[in-house]
Amino acid sequence: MRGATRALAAAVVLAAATALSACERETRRFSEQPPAAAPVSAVVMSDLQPGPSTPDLPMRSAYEENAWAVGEGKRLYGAFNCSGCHANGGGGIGPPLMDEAWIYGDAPENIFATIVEGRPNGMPSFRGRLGNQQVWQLVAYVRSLSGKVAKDVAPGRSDHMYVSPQEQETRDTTPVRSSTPPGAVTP
Amino acid sequence: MSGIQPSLQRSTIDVAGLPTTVFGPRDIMWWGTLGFLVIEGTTLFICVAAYFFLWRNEATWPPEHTLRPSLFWPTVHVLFLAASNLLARQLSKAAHALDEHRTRRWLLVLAAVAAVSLALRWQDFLALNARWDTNAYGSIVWLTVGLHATLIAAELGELCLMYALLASERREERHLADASDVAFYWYGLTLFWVPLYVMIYLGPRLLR
Amino acid sequence: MIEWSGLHSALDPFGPQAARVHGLWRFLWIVSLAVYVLVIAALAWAALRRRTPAEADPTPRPAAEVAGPALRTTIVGATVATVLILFVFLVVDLATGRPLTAAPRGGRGALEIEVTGHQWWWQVEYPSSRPDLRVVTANEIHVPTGRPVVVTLTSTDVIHSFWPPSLVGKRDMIPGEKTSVWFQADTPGVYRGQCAEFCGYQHAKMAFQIVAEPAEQFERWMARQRDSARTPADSLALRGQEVFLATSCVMCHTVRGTPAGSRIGPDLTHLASRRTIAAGSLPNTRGALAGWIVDPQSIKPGTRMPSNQIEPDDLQALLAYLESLK
Amino acid sequence: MTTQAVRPGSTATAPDEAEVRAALDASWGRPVGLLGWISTVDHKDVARRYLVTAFVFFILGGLDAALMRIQLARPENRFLTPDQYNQLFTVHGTTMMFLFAVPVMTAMGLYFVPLMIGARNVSFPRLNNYGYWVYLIGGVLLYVSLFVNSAPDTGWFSYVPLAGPGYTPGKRADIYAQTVTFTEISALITAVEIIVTVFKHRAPGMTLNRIPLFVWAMLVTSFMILFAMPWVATASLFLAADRLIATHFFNPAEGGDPMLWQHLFWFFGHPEVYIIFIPALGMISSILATFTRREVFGYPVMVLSLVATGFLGFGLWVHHMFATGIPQLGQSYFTAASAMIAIPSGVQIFCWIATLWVGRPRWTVPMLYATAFVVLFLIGGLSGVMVASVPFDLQVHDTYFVVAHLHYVLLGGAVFPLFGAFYYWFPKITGRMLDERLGRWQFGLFFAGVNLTFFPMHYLGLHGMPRRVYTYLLESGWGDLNLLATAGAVTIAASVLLFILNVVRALRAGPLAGNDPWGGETLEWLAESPPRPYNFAFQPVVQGRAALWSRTPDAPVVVGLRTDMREVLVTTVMDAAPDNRHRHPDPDRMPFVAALATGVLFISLVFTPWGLPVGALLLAVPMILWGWPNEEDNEKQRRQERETVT
Repeated sequence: MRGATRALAAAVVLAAATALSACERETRRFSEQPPAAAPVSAVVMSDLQPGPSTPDLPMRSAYEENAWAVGEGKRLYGAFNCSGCHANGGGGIGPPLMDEAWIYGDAPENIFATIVEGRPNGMPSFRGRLGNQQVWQLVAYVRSLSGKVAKDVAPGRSDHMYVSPQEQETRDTTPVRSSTPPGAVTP
Repeated sequence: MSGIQPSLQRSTIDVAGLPTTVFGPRDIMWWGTLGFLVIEGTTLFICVAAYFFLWRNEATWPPEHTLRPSLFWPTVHVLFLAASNLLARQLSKAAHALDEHRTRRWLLVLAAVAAVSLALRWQDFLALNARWDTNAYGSIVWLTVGLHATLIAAELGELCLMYALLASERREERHLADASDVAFYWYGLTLFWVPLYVMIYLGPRLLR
Repeated sequence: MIEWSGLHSALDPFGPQAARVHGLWRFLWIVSLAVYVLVIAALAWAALRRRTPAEADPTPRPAAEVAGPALRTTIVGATVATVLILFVFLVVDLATGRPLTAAPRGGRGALEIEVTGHQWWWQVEYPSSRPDLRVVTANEIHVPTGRPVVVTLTSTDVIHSFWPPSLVGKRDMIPGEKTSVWFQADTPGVYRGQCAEFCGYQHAKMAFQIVAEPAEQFERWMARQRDSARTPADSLALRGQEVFLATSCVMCHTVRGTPAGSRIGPDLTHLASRRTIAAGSLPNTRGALAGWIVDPQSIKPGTRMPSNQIEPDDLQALLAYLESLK
Repeated sequence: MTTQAVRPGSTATAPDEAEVRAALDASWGRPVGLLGWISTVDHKDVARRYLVTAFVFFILGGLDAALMRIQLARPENRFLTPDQYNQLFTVHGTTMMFLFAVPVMTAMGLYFVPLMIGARNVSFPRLNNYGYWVYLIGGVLLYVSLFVNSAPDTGWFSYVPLAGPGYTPGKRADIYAQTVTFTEISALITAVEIIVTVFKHRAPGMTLNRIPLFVWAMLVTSFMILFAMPWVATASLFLAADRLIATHFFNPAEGGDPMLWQHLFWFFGHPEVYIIFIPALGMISSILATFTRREVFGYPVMVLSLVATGFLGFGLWVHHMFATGIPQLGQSYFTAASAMIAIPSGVQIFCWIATLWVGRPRWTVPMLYATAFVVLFLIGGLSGVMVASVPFDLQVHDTYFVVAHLHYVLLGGAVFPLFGAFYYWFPKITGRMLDERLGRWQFGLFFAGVNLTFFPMHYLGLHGMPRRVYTYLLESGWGDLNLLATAGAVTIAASVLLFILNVVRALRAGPLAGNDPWGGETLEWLAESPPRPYNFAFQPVVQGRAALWSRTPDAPVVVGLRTDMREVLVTTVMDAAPDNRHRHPDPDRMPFVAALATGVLFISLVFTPWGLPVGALLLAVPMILWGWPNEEDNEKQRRQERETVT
């Protein structure tokens, strides 16, 4: 009797936990300014600060727990031809996005800045061309390429030719700061 | 119209003399086993249908840049499974003869066969030469082989359970009928694999 | 009442295809009604008829024992009648179906159009061997009256279905496959079509229009569509063009004759010549266009067009530009 | 060996009934408490749970529909977002097909087939219990997902690529796939139960040509389930694999094919309609016979029609796919096959009308429902013949015309007979009578509501309103008829409320029914109301087709089965001659535990492929304990319980 009750309780708790995690994962936010929508100004371009140094507050991308937003990021990644340089994460003209090496940082705000501001050696600036929501969707997707979002949020395979394992399967790796953009190593 | 009022005076059919251990279609467990074989057979048939449906989409089979499946280990396995039916037959005979000792022995033998078959199944997967996520061809052959593997695994569990039961104090004569149904299931299991083997491993060679 | 969105009913046929089906429908309807009335009358009679005391005997018995041979004959007769009616149905069905699926008469003279389904709009292309004669537009299909039109259908994402009920029945648009359908519009007019295969959030607002017009008018339309967009003359529209090219518009839309060349969203080269926007969801008016640009997500939640924050002055300029794209 | 063992006993050998009953009560009783409750092996307990659960899902599915009808009452309504609407229509369809219609029909079979054939129980009672819990887990999964905004939103048909990984991110479609898996497992189990029970447990004398029509219907249905359900189970397995482990079954870029899903789905999906509809035909035959006092006209023809419908049901699947561009020859074949299935349906209707003609009808509520079946189903059947025509179908496919058609078929053809069956068999299940006057009101409201809701939809469809739209433009002119349909939905809701009221009142204070309130034809009316766990103190011997009506006062009964433990009689397949005695399982908790493990297995498969090995290991434990005989322990426990009581 007690065993059964306990098993039942465990099942209920398990179900409830799964259910609660589902709330955020499955929401479809078609139109909103994400909570961290004005961080362009928050991207620090200089190390110099007046007064005592402020501690680094790690920023969480608004959409890394939302499967639909990551999926939209994947769609935009294809639509805006990010794959033209980065391929499906494996890199080409631009650096790969699914490995542990990050030139300008792997934090969401770094990737946000990279997309909005552009980077030397070929990464164009998308300032003004993309809404903040779209950029944050792209950020979430780019991070999913190197396994930085939960498996149940990361996209599955797309209806295209097989090129690389689906994003759900990529493992998170400890990011390494890579100093030289591959594009810079030109003969 | 109300219920019967049985009294000492009513006529009866006395079934007390009927047997309690019967084999084959007389036994309800046999019918249950048959039912599950039908369900599993239908499922595997659907895999076959899907295999040929997907074949239509491709100019070559297997599709370009995909190796043909290897033959050696799968052929060994299918012959092994086909031959194992002789052992299953012995199990069935022993059970029919109500010989507990021999039934136990053949259960153990068949369990060993199932274990070996699972090991060979690993080779079957390797012999496919395609991953499930490379293309639709890889997906369907992997899934078909995988589905059949789950049947072998379940049957291995069943064989061990039957052996343990017949070796325990809880054994009764009627459990021998269940043991013969295990052999019956084995026939079906191996019977399914032969056409699947032909389709998966020989198909790309036979029908080009 | 259908005002700006066009005729949209299988019961208002305006072409040979839809007309045949309409004829078939009338046949089916009348036969079905007759069968229905007969069966229900038999049922009512069987239920309510007056019974002799012998017939009303409450002792349970097999029905066949009570029934005379006439009843059995009636059932056999009714079954035979059912079979015959179904046979006639099959013949009529085939007689209607064959000419519908057969290639259009005057095969070579048919106009060819390629329609591609997207979530949630229609790309329309008039192919030509000469690239400069190709026409690409969206959500509005112009056809000449009295001439067969063959539409080749496909999809880039999920399954959609092409269906202008007043002209022809539907045909699915399946990614990775090409299907086709042909129709002919006999009378000039605007015929509405709608996606008929569930395709996601905005399946409900994925419509298109077929504008049938006399051949001359159609050719004039084609000629205009082949042109690139003219650089606007007035300064407001010129500034609008700058806004267009500097903001997110350019990420998805093409305006031929400008650097904007993305194929993600509908081609806007001749947007102002279209009757509707947002895949047949809104009339193409200045107010609707402004609302659509600023807040598409409240008009079609889930649509691929993002909301845009544009300064009021820029918006006015952009609208002026878009309205100049005749 | 068989025949000699059966002794047609003399007239003096029957044991005392009271003694037998006392012994059977002791050996067939259910353990007390919650653990006893979950461990039941009584087919009536399991079937009752199925019925109540399926009815709850009917109400939930109805509420989904009500919300949709509110949204559609006005053009451009903003009551629901498209996201919510898509979840609701998907859950509505999935609920009604997988969680209501099939389980409720098979549950009626699980309850009444053993009673009607004079058996003590179904063949594999523990498996039966397992099937129920698996079904419950599947249903709860779907509704939990709805309440946390994660419900599937790609339709009950879940077409790829929309439901594939590329266009439905997250876990919504995976939940659909696993809900389907749960309900298919349960349906397949029920099918095996019913088939083996009918084949091997019929009372002596119930030869093939004496099997009641309802039992025939359930038998045909079970065979259809056996051959149809694996298709959707496999399809959903493919879908889940595409989404979880990146297989390419439906990816056209890698040799997959979206059409593969459609073929697999509809090869199940069309027989599914007949799986729901055929049991309803059996119910009508039962009701009609009882209330006209006549055995249904043309028994062999009725049986053949059921079997023919079962076969033909498998040959029609492509008529759901005419718009995809099937070759002309194929189309003609499927049109002909679709038209042909009207013949057996027609023949059965003719036979019923003939039965009514020669009968002495009593217009009780079950009879009203049975008659309304003809009135409504005929509309659905005729529009069904219409949509079998390819050119016509291309106009109305995926429009509200088809919505109207399918609701006339499923409500008129299945739910009306089902309500009739509820009224008819409620006294048997509960021992109390439902109120006739309330029943008539309920019938009237339901009849009016269904017509009000669905008849206008024919017209809407012909005027171009597609299905599965969350709204429509003001210009479309579809507003008024949609408003009318919404009013009809309110009427249906009122009717269902009235039914609940009737049931609650009857359960509290309904008049007692007695064994046989209607003067029924078949053996279930011989048992007590509600029947004891062993159904019959002495298994009856069947002397004619109408088992009760042909029963002579001195009809023999079966004696000689053990009463100190559970033992059932097994008979031969064709002649139902006594063949052997089978040790029947005792109540067991393991099916419940195994169902929980199955739940863990498939629900974790939504999230990770590791769910398979982990779940399988979890499942192995209860399965082994299930296979281990526990009769002796039970015997000991029962003795202890008895001692503590006395």
